[in-house]
Amino acid sequence: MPTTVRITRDPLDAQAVRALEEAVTTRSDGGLVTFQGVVRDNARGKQVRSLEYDAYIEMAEQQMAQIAAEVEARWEDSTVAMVHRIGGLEIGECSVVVAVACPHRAEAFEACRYAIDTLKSTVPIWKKEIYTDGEEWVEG
Amino acid sequence: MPTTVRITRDPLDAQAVRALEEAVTTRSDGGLVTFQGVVRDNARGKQVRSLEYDAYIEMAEQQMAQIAAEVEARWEDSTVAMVHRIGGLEIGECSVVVAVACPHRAEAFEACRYAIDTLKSTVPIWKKEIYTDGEEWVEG
Amino acid sequence: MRVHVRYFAALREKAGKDADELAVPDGATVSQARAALIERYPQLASTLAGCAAAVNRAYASAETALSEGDELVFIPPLGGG
Amino acid sequence: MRVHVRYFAALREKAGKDADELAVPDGATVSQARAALIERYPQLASTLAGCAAAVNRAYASAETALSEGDELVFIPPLGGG
Repeated sequence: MPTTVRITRDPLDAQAVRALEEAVTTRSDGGLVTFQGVVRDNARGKQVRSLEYDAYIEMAEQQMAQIAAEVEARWEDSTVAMVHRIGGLEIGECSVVVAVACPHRAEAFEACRYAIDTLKSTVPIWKKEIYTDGEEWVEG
Repeated sequence: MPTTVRITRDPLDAQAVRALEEAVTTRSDGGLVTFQGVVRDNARGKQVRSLEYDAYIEMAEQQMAQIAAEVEARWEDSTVAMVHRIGGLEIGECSVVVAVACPHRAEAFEACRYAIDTLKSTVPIWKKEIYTDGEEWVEG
Repeated sequence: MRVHVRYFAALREKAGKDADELAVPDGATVSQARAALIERYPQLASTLAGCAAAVNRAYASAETALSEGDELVFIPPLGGG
Repeated sequence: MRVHVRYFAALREKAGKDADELAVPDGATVSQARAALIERYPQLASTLAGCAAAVNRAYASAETALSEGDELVFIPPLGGG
């Protein structure tokens, strides 16, 4: 199970997402669940113009590898890839991809959900929302 | 919300999946969950060489539209696309794609899971497993 | 009256065709049509025993009364996904 | 002894730099290092109040004792995803 975890400054475009999906899917997998975080045009009632992500890259990648290992131990025969983008992102761009393949779909959904939830609550990545009239580092 | 539901004989390749993802994602969506069913090389302890799917196309598309409408009513601001392939499929090929975009990720996971579960239990599509030494129409 | 029967999956293979016109008494139910079909194609009996039914593209119970020209489909256990 | 401090997100902007060397007494804890940092950069106080800490790339409690050359990072509320 070739686990891919990475912080990147490159766009998470269709090819990047596809490459992760292919990396996790083996011949015995029947279900592939992919989560993509997308930059929304609003948050907490404010119009968002763009986002900027920062990360403590070395620790973030270590934490992500730990999450992937935990997922692959907990959901038998699951394979996980996760990549988070940092730098400036426009509305509609993808900030994070978590792809999980499993023999059966129920596990793939659960494992993918667990991976992104745990990433959000433990991986040192930060987000600044840029509004038309200011900017703010925000939680969540 | 432009709902896409379709039975197709064309491969559900990377471009097809991407087109569905783009069709469901709006500027106010923050989470996109995509489920892809993949042809596995084994089932019930048997080696599977390939699959053949059949569908009662007119009814299947009607049922899928109904599921999509139900999902979009139940999860506010969700948008759903689902396409199921029929005909002969090789190991590793994609049989079904369900893409759901929502403002927040929890809803996207739940809605996508509900859509594929309901598709499997209500949409008139059938699967024949082809083994090295025979073939069988199977449930599930 | 006549109803239009379409076959899918295992039923299509066992019937050796995609569709049929089936003559049934006026007001016949899905259940009576199923019996008429088994009479004509005994080889479908075991498969039909495990089938649901759809009339005009909507699931229908065994007691549903058919009308002239209805599209009747017996639905083997599903395998989509 | 000296520890290596790195700044991210709001702390980087308020400190106006990416990293620092911070002198602390031998055996100082994360909590003592935080106090030393606030003394040097009062403008970080409010942000540091809401921060977790990591030592050598692993989360650490306020009581964790530091060693010469450790990498110390204060972690503002997370925003990944």
